[in-house]
Amino acid sequence: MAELTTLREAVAALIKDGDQVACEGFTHLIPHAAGHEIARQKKRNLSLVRMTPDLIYDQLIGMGCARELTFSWGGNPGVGSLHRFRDAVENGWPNPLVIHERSHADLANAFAAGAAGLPLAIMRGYIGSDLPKHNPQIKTLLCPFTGETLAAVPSVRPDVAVIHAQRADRKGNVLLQGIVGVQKETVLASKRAIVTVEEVVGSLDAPRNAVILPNWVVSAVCVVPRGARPSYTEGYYDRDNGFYKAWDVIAREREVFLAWMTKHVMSTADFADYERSIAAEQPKQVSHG
Amino acid sequence: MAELTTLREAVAALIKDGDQVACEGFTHLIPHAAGHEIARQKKRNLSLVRMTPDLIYDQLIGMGCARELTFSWGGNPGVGSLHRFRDAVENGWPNPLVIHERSHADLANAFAAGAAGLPLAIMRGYIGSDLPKHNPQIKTLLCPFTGETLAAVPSVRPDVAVIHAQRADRKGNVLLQGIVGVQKETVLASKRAIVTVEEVVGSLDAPRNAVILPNWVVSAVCVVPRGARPSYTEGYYDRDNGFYKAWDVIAREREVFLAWMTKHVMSTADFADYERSIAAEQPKQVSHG
Amino acid sequence: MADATYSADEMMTIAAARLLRNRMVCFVGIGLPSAAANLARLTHAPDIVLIYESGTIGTKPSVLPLSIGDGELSATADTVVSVPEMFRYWLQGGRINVGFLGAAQIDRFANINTTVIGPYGKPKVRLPGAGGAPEIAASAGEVFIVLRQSARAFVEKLDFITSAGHLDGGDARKRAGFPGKGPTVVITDLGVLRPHPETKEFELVALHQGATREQAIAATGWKLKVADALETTPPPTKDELEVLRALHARTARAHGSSTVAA
Amino acid sequence: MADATYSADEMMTIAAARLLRNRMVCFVGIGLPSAAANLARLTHAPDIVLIYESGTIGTKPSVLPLSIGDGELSATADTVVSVPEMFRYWLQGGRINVGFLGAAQIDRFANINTTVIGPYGKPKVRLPGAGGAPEIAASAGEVFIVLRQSARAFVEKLDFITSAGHLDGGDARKRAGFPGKGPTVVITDLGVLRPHPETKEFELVALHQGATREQAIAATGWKLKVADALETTPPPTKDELEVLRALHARTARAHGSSTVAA
Repeated sequence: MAELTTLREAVAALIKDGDQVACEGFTHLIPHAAGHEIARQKKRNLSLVRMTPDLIYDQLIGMGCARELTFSWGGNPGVGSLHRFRDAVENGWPNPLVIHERSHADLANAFAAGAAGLPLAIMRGYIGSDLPKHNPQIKTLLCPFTGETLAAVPSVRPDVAVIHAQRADRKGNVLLQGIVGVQKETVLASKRAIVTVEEVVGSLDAPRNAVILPNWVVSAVCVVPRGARPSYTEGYYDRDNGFYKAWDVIAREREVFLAWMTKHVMSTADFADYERSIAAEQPKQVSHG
Repeated sequence: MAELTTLREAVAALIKDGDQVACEGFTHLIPHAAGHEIARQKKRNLSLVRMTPDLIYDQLIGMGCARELTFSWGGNPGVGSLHRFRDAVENGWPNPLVIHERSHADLANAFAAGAAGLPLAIMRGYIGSDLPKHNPQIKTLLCPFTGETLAAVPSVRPDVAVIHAQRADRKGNVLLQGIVGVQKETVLASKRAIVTVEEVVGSLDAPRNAVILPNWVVSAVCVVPRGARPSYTEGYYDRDNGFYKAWDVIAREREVFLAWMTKHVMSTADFADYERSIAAEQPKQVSHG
Repeated sequence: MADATYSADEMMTIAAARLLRNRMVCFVGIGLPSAAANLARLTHAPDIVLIYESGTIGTKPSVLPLSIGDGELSATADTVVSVPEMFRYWLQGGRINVGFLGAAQIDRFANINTTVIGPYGKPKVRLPGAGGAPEIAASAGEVFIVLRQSARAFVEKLDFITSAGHLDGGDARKRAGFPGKGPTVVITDLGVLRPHPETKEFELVALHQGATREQAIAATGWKLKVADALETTPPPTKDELEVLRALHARTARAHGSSTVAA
Repeated sequence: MADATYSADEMMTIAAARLLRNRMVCFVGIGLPSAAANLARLTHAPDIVLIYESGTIGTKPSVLPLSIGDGELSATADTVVSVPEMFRYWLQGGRINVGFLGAAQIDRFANINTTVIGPYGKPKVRLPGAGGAPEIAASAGEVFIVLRQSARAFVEKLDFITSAGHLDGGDARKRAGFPGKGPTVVITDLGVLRPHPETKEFELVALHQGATREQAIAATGWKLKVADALETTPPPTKDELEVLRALHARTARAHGSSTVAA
């Protein structure tokens, strides 16, 4: 049953060192504030899962929170590379990172299978691709009806799901709208779930068939306005494309990255404090307003 | 690409004798008008698929349209038996009916697998049940990751899907709201799709993430007001529970059934004509107004 | 305290409702289970989460649905999902605490038949079939079954196992790999049956006030075992009866007649 | 008729756009494919159905998205579905006519590498990885590929096949059981390549005006075959250029700078 709590309390109580954690959000609704809090609390040895590691995992990987990463596309969307991700894979900095690489279709199916309580998903996938040669978890099955060879992949069933959503009601029921990605599946596939929201309202007033997570599948709801920034929340604020570009510069060198994270994330109390910090520092370059 | 056409033209053009046809709608939005038209055009040798045969298939089975039936629950909801279905299974009247019996979870998965272009679905199902002994299509698979034995069932990929929906726009895009059952899956699993709607509007004005079928996955859109009756269409009219009870009397005896179908369905031109016919006949008993 | 004039059906529904606890997530079958589950919601379990296989989650109907997909279920739900999602994410996904089922026939291990009387290929009576029950019986945390007790319904041997209870008893269910515990209670118009901890054979553990051990034995097609410490179900309270009768009265007004049709 | 002053990138985008037909259902990759697909929609193919893997179906963005899930895609879509549904029902379900992809590297059979340069376990360059491409390449009716031509991108041998084209050529694709036809065209800043009907090796079949056969050969890491009847791409029309430039200008204003980042 969802508890309304602070993000600091939720991360402290629900994420343990060594957990498998899936912070999801497909371009839209990426839970950046929660990512910061995981870094701030120096969680270690995490097994991170996410279709698109994006800036949120570039930060966690660079801060040494992760021992392994399951992913399907590791770039800075529309900009280029994720430098911290690359540095970990290419040079093992700050620590070696075991990668489990899959495709979007695979991971989307794997989250759905996890939500469905199944140990595997089947799909028509990876035909002719080299990925199965390097990921022994990608197997095949013969269809007993047609004889077709299909890919069989393990479902994903994280310890903790972390997502951001538009809003919750006072009982902790959560509404997601717009590009909803695999977040519902991620929450339902996971043992525990942290949801940050823009606001808590008296009634969701959701249209019929909207994407809703009832409070009894959510562990904690935390109000964090703008908590998806630099990603966006439909109906609240736009994607901060400038920040994605600026990140390319920040993350390129280890020292610059560490200094930036130390100053703006590790030394701030929470996301509001972080926002003040970067607003004061780089009023032009990082248009985070 | 959806054509706006009459139901008579759509059924004539898109359903052939011998086709596998799935008229779907889970209690809500059952396409009764389309069912009538299939009977009226004396389609024969159909392989019918539907989770809950309900009155719509009781009528088609009793009129001799079906050679086989795939289903998972064959009763008159809240009332009792489907007498025409039982007569066909127990006595082979009006013709023998081959049944392929499955569970709800199986057929729901099978439609979803069909929509996903897969030959099979896997599920945790039928454990300890006698159904697999009588349906050789229900097989098992070993999970290559956990060794768990799971049920493997063939996907359903009908020739024709038939559904009813609230409305379409002028381009033929279709909106469904409320209890949406397996209709989206049925349409996407099928080669062709007929959709009857309450009305055509200038714009769907659908909320984000509503259940929408784009016009390019629909073959024909036909305006048939009240076309789900005695089922219901959320936002338009309620379920005619009285008719479901009256059907128990109408369908119990072959002669009564045939006389009723002949008078009200086979001898009427379309659904509006049918409505006039039963309104004139039984203003009290069948409260179809 | 207790109302002296109530029917055996009312007692059965009330006894079943009492077993549901607040905040439970309950996958509800139509008919008797639905009446009991909504009675629980309207009395001691206001935050119980009721789910119907039509995709309606957290529904709070003011009248009992005649079908599993009445508009009332959709209109009062927290969310409405597709039927594939319902069976995949919510039931098979392990989110259900209690599957609440009715049955046409059960045996001593609470296996359920809703398919055929007589041989499958040439049935004497063709029943509706499985619906959602086989997978509810497998995947729900536990299963409650409610049905009227009679020798025709409580049989020595089922012609067909549609939905598995404890199969042939003992640890058969565990060996078969079920995720859920299976049937933990059967509530009838005469009393309450629970499985023996070892054999899993269902035994009479409580009688409703007024019902007798002999009645229960006569209404059971197998040699019914009776617990040493046979309890008596407390009779309906005034509140329970009032709420149940008001629910049925609202339902009758809404549907035009009785809603607990077979 | 034609505007004499246009860039090779503009010609590439316009040549790619021309290959899309009205009412096609096109699964669009970000970057160059997205620019070409939207140019087609804004010129000769107003009813083309554009789908992005973020779940946006029938989207009509007025500016090019920087990411695969920009708000503009959602706000202008006919419908927005979940990502699992997108890959299951729409792509694997066989509803896509054309998968429109970019690439970091391709070989002569239009196999694509977007994973690593160098050995997988110790890469020289770690690229972003697969994304949706392996299954787009498998399940779309056919695949169009657009990328700038260079010896670094058009290589003799890929270090890694992320998404299969025609594998090692001939009927390899058919034997492997792909539902879709695979890559049928590669559009570059120099010209157009199509597979030989038998060998499936991609050959130069057209040069954009101003580009030379020698340039194309030099910008290809394998021994490029050139069709006997080498065509010349008609230069951009005034309308094509105007629409494309207006699209890029709107996009730059919306995003603050260039949108076709690597």
